[in-house]
Amino acid sequence: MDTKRDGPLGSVMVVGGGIAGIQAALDLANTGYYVYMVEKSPAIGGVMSQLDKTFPTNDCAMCIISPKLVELGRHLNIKLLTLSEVEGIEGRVGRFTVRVKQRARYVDMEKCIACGLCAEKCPRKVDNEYNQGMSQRKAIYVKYPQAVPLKYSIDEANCIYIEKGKCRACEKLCPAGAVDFSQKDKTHEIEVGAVILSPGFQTCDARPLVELYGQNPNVVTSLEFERLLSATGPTQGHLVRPSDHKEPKKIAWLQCVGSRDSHRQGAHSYCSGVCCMYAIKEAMVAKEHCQDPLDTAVFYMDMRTYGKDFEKYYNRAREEQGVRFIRSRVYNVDAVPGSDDVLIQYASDAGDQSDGHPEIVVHQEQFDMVVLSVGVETSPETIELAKRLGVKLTEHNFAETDPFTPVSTSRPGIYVCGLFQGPKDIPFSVMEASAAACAAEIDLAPARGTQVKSRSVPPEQDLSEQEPRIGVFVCNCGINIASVVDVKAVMAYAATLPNVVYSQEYLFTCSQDTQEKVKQTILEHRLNRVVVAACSPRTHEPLFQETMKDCGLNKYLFEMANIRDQDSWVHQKEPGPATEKAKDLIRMSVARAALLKPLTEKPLEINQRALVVGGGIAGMNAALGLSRQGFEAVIVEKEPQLGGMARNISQTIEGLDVLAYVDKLVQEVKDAGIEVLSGSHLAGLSGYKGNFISTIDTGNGAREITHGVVVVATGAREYKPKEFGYGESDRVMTQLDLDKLIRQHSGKVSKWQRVIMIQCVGSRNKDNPNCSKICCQGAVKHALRLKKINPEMDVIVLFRDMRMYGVLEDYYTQARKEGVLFVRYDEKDQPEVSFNGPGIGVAFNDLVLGRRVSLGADAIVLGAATLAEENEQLATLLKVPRNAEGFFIEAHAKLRPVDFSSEGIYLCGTAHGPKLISETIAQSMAAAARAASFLSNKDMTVGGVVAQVEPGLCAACLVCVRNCPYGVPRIDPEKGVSEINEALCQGCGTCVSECPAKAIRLGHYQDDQIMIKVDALLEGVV
Amino acid sequence: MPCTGRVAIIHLMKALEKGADGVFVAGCLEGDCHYQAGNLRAKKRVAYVQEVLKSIGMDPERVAMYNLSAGQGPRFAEICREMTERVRQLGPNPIRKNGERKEKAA
Amino acid sequence: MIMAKPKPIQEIVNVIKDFDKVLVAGCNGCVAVCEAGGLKEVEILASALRMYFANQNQNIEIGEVSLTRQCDKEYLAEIKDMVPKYGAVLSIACGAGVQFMAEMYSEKPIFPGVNTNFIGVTLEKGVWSERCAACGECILASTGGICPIARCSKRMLNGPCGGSSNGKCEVSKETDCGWHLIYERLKTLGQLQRFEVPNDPKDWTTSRDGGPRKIIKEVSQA
Amino acid sequence: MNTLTPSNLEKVLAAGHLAVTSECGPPRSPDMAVVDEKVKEVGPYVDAINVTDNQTAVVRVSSLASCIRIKQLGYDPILQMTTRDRNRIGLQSDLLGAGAWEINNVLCLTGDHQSFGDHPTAANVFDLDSTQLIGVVKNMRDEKKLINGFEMTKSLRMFIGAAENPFADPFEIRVMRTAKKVAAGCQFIQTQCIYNMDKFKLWMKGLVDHGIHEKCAILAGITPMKSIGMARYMKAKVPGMDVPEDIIKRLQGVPKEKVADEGVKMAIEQIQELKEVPGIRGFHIMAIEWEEKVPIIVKEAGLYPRPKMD
Repeated sequence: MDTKRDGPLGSVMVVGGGIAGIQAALDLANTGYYVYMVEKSPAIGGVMSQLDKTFPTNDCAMCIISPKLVELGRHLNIKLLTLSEVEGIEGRVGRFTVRVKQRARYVDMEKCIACGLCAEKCPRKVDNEYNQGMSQRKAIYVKYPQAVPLKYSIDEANCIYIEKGKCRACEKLCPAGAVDFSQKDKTHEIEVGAVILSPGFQTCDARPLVELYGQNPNVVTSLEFERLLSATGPTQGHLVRPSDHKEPKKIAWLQCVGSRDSHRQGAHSYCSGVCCMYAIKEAMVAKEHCQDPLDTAVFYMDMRTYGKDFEKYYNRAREEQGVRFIRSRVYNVDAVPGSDDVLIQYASDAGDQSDGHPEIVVHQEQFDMVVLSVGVETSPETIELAKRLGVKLTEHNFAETDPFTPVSTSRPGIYVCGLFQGPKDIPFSVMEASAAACAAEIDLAPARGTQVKSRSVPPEQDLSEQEPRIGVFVCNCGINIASVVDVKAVMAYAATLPNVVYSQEYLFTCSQDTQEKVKQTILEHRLNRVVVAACSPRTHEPLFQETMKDCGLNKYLFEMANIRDQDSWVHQKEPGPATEKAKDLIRMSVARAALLKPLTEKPLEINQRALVVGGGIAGMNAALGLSRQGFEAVIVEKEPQLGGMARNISQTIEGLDVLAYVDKLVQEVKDAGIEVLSGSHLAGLSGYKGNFISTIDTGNGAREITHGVVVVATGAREYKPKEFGYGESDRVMTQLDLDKLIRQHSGKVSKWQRVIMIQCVGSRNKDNPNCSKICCQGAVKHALRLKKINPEMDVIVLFRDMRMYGVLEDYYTQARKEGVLFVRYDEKDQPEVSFNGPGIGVAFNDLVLGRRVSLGADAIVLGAATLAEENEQLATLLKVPRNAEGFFIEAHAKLRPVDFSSEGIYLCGTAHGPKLISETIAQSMAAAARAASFLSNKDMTVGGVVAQVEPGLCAACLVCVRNCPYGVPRIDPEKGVSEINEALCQGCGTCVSECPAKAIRLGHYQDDQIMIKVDALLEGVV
Repeated sequence: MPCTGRVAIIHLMKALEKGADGVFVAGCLEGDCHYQAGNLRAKKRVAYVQEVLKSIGMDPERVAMYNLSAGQGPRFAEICREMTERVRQLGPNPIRKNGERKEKAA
Repeated sequence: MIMAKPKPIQEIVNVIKDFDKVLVAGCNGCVAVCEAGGLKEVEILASALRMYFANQNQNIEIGEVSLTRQCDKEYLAEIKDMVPKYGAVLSIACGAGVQFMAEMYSEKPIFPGVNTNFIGVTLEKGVWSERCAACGECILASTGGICPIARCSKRMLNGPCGGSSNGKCEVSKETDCGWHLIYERLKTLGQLQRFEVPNDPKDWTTSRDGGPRKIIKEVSQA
Repeated sequence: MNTLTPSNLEKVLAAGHLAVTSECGPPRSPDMAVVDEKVKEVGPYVDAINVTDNQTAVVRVSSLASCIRIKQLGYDPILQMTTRDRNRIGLQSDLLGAGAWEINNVLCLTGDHQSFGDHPTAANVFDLDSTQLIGVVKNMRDEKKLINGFEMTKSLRMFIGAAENPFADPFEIRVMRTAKKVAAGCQFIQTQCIYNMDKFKLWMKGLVDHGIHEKCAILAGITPMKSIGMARYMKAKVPGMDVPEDIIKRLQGVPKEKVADEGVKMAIEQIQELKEVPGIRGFHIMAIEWEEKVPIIVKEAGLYPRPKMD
C-alpha cells in the first residue's frame, strides 16, 4: 500500500464537511488521492445546507449542494468520518499521523435504512440546531432530510436511556435492528500526506450586540431568517413572524451586526464580506414569499456588493423590487409596548437627506420583524483545533496565510480553505477548496493513485441472443413498505408478469447480506434483467447497479419501482389501493425492463497536456499548479513577456513586492520546463475535451498543439477614463499611473501637498453597472503609501461606498487613523475637476458639511474600473459565454467558479471578474486542480446515456443543433447529417424530443422504453 | 426521464390516448434546470399539447407543467393533490368513458 | 425550402371521417424541417385523430408512416403494400408531395394534412419567413440580393410605394418593407443610384402565369 | 405653347399658370348623379378633376366610366389608374378606351393593397407598377406602341401624371424616386397631402437641385382638416402621412365649432406659403367628402378665376 518509507502518502485528510471541505475532498478523490473527511456533526453539508437561496442567482442552496453531498457520500475513495474531531497530529508534510476521535453514533450505519420510525417514537424532544432552534427534533435524528450520510444518530446528551438508563424505545422499534447502545467512542490513528482545514465559521452571537434579540422573537438573525424562508425550515417556507405566525408586512435588516465594530465586546473590526449580499437576497426572496406587498428596508453603512454581477443584483433589488436601502447608524432597537413590533431608531447619513440638509436627523420606524445581519467568526472549537495542530492564527483568529500562498497555513503540509481562511462567500470558498486540493496534490504528486481503490468486475455477458429473463425483488423495507403494502401478494403478482422468471421479497433489499443473496439468485436463475421494487432510485439505484456489474450484467438492464416513497409512505391509510398501486408500479417496471438494452461505455484516452491562455499571475500559477503535478503545460501569452497586468503593480496592500513575485514566478515557470509561446495567440481550436487541437499564431508562423484541457487566464485591463480631464493633464492619473509614478519618481511625489482620489470611475454606472471590486483597496493602499512618503500630505478619497471587504477593513481603519480623509459623494452629484493654468482642483459636495467644497490638488487619482480584455475571438473559438461586460461566465456562479459549462475548459484570474492578486492565485490553483482532476483519469468514459443519431433518418434540419443546451450536435459536412459527440453529450434528451424526423435516440430513454410504462400503467383502461 | 427536456409531445398525447385522465410534467424550477433549459422546452411542449387538446374538443387542463425543486417534497404532494382535484372536476377521460361503453356493448 | 403549416384538425376530420382506415403519411423532407410533416408530426397528428374519433365513439384506425421524401416515386413506392390496406391517405407533405402521392396511388383518396405556404428560410426555431416566389427569372442581382417579388406586398419592381413607414409594409407592421430592405442593402453596397433607373415590366411567362412549369435538364436527359 | 395633348391641365401649366386640380371619388352604386353633383360644384374652380380608381381598394364605379361623364359635362378629367386590379392587357385596353373618348390625362398609381379595402380576400395583380405604367403610356403616346411592340395607327394623347409621397420612408430616396418616374415619362406629380411643410420644402429643394421641376410640374397636395379627430386619424392610421403635432395643437386652440373653419384657413395659408416655394406649379386640392369647400379655398387663395384655354 504505502510507497517507499520516505516518499509521500497518497491520502489527504479534510477537516470540516461544509461546501469547502466537500469540494476539496471531491477534487482530491477525483484526482487519485484517498480522502478522509472528518466532520464533527452527524452529517456533512455545513452552513450552506441551511441556506434557502443563494445570491446572486437565487439558486436554491439545497438543490445545488445536494448532488455534491450524494457524490461524496458514495465516493469509493472518500472515507467519511462523522461525529469526529481531530485530536492531534504528528509528522510532517507528506507523512502525517492524525489522531481522530469519533463519537459513538449508537446506530449501526450498515443497518440503518433511514425509515424514521425511531425518531417518530423517541419521546425526547430537543431544539433542532439545523433550524436554529426554531423547531424541535428528537434525540435520535437525522440533521436534515437530504443529509449525507442519511443515517440516524443518537444525540447522547439528550437520550433518555443514556441519561437515565431507561427507554430504548428506538431500539425496540427499529425494524432493521440498527440501534446499538453498545457503541463506544473510538480513536483512529490515520496516516495521510496532507491535511486541509475547512472547519468553517459560526455566526457572531447577537445577544450582547442587540439587547432585544432573545427577548422579542421577531428579532432574528440572518441565519434564522434563512430557515424561516426555507421549504425544509420550521414553517415549511411560509414566511411568518415567530411571535404570532402572521405574515409580516414590514421587515428591517440591520447590517454589520458584529462586523466593522471595534468597540463592542463580541464584535469584530473586520467586514464579514457576505452580509450585504445575503441581506439583499433575503429581502428579495422575502418579498416573493409574501402574498401582500412586503416592505423591506436595509440599514447599512456601506453597501458592499463588490462581487461578480453583485452590483446588478443590488440595483435590481433597489430599482425593480423596491427594497429600501437606508444609509444610517442604527442606535437603538426597541420593543414597542403592547405589541410584538420592533422600533428602530437611527441617525440617517446626512447625505441621504433629500433636501441636502446638513444636520444629522434622527428617525424612527416600526417594523414587524428585524433581521440581524450577523457577521462571521471562527468558533472557539476551531481556535482550539488550530492550537492542537500548531497552525498560527491572525489577530482575527483566521488561519494565517500569505497573500502569495493564500491556502498555505503556517505549518507545511496543512492547508486551509473557506471561512477559516478569512471572510468570503461560497464561490470563493469553493475556489479556495480546489486551490487547497491543488496545493496538497503538488506535495503528494509522486503518490497520486497509490492509495485509491477501484472496483473490479467480471466481464460483461453478451445478451444479444437471450430472451429477457427478469427477476423481481420486492423490498419490505422493514415495515416501511410491508406495514401498508401486501408484499407477498405483490411478489406473487410479479411472478405472473411476462418475462418474469423469478420473484422474491426481502426484509431489506439494500442490506449487504441481501445483496449477496441477490447476486446468487441472478446467477442461479440466469437473470438478465433486474427489477427492484423498493425505495428511490436517487439514493439506491447505484448500489443495485453495482450488484448487477458484479454478476457480469450491464448496469442499464436494471429498473426500479419506488413502492415506498411513492406508495407506502403516501398511502399509509389505504393499504388495499396501495397494494394495487405497487402492482401497477411493478408492472410498469417489468414492462420497461424487457425493453432495456445494454449500453456500452468506452474509454477514450485523454491528452495529458494543458494549454494555458494568458501568462500573467493567473496563467503562470495555473501552469505551475499543473506542471508540479506532472502534467505538461504550455502557456500562450500575447505580450512578448510573461507577467501581465501585475507588471504594473508594485506591491500588495499588505506591502508585499509584486514585481519580485512576478519575477520569481517567471523563473519558476522556466525551471519547471513549461513551454511559453510569447507574442502569440490562439487562432484556431478543434476537437473536444480530452483531445483538443489548437492552432497558435506565434507571430512567425502557426504552431499546432494537441492538449486535453484549456485554462483561460486572459486577465483584464484598467479603464482609460474619459472623465475628470484624464489625458488632458499629467496631474490627472489612474491608480496604476500613480503606482508607476511612485516607483519611478518618488521624489516628485513626496513634494505633493494634496492628492484627491476619485472612486468608481467607469464602474457602477450605466455603461458598466458592475463594481470593479479592487479600486477601493487600490485607493487605500496608495493613500497609505503616500502618507508613508510624506505624512504631511493631504490625501482625500472621494467615494460612493468604501468596499473594503473582509480583513481589508483593517487598512481602511488604518488609513483613517493616519489622517486620510474619506468623503462620500453621490452618483448623481459627481465631483468636478477644473484646470486653472498649471493648477487643478476638484469641487464636490461635502455631504457632511452640506456645502460645496473646492480644493486645489497636486494630483487627482482616479479609481478607474477594471474592464474585461478584448476576448471575443477567444470566446467564439472556445464556445464559452461572456457576460454583458465581457467577463467570461463560469459554469455556475456558486459551485463551479473555475469551470466552464463545457467540460475540459477552465477559467481563472481577472478574466472571470476583477479580483485581488491573492484571490487570483487561489483561483488559478483551483483551475489547475480542476484540470488535474480531469487529466488524472488518463481516459474518460464516454457513451452510456447519450443521444445517437440514425443517419438514414436525419434530415439535417438543424433543430438539434439549435436546441441543444450544450451546443453539442453539429452537421457533419461530409456526411450531411447531424453528429452528436458522445464525449460531449450530457444526455438530457432535449434533441431527441425535438427531432422532427425522430432520427435521434437517447440511450436508456428510447421512446419505446418510455411509452411501454404508460402502456403498462393504462393496460386495459381503454 | 433524465430531464423534462426528454418529455416529448407524443408521450403526453399517448398517455391521454391510452386513457389517462390527466398528465403532469414536473420539472426543475425555471432557471434551475439541471440540464440548463430542458424544463423550458417541456413547458412549450405542454402548451402545444394543450392546443391540440382544445382542437379535438378535449379539456386542455388535463395536461399541466409544474416546476419544483428536489427539496420541495410538500410542494410535490400539493401538486399531486391539485392535479387530482382538477382531474376529478373534469371527470374521466372521455376516451375511457367511451371505451367502457364499448365493452358493455360488446 | 418549402414551408407548410398543419391544417386545423377539424378540417382534416371532416375529410377523413367516413373512412375506416386512414394512413397518415409524413415526409422527411422540407416539411419535416419546418416541423409540419415529419415523423414527429405524424405521431402527434395520428394520436390526436385517434383521440378525437374515440371521443366521437367512432372506430377509425389510423396508421402512421413517414417517407424520406414524397416528391420522389422511389420513396413513394416504399409504401405500395401499405396503402391498399387503408381507405384513404392523409399526406402531410407539401402540395407537391400530396399530388405525387395521388398520382402514384390514383385509386385511393389522398388528402392534404398541411397547408403549403411558401419557399422560405428558418429565422429561428419555430419561425419561418418567405424569401422566394419561384417566379422563374431571378432579378436578385439588381436588387441587392433581396427579392421584391417575394418581399414587397405589391411585388413592385420600382418600389417602395408611398405606404411604407419606419421600414415596415403598409399591409402589416410585422412585415418588413421589401424595398426598404433593398434600399438599405444598396446603400451599404454604395449602389443607391439604382433607384433612378426604371425597371421595365417583367416577363411573367417563367412564373406561374405561364401555366404549369417543367424543367428539363438536357444533360441529364441525354 | 408647347403641348403634346389637348389636355386643359397641360395647357394651363404650359401657359405658366399655377394649376388647380381636385378630385372626385365615384359612388359605390351605379348612379352617375353623384358624380354630376360633385363635378358641377367643383368643376368651375379647377383646371382638371381626378377620378379615383377604386380608391383604398373599395369597389366603385369605374374611373374610366366616370371620366367619360365628366368629359361630357365639359370638364377635363384625370383618369387615375392603379396596377392592382388589371394586368397589362386590361390597363392598355382601358387606356385605349380613354383615348377613344378623348380623355387626355392619366395618373399612374400602384394602388393601395387590397387588404385595406372591402374585398380583402381578392387576388391582386400588380403585373406592372406605377413607374412601369408611366412608361407604358408614354410609349403608347410617343411611339404609338403597346408593350409588346404592336404599332397602333393612332397615338394615345395623354398628359401623364403620377402621385408622390414626399413623406414616406426612406426620405433619402424620395427625390431619386420622383426622378425615376420623371425619367419614365411622368409630366406632372400630385403630392400626398402636405402638413409637414419643412419636410416638403426639403423635398422640393431636392427636386429643384436636380432640375426635376423643369421636366415635371409639381402640384402640391392640399387637404383641409375637417376636425381634430381627422387630424389624429391621419397622423396615426394613414400610411405615409406626416401630421406634425403643431397642426393638431392649432386645431385644439380654437372653439369646437370653429375647428372646420380653422382647417380651411390653414389650407389657404398653406397655399399662400407654397406659392412662394420654387418649383411649385399648382395645387391638388383634395377635400375628402367636403367638396363644397373647394370653391372657397380656391377663391380665398387667390386662384380664381381659372384661366380659360381654348
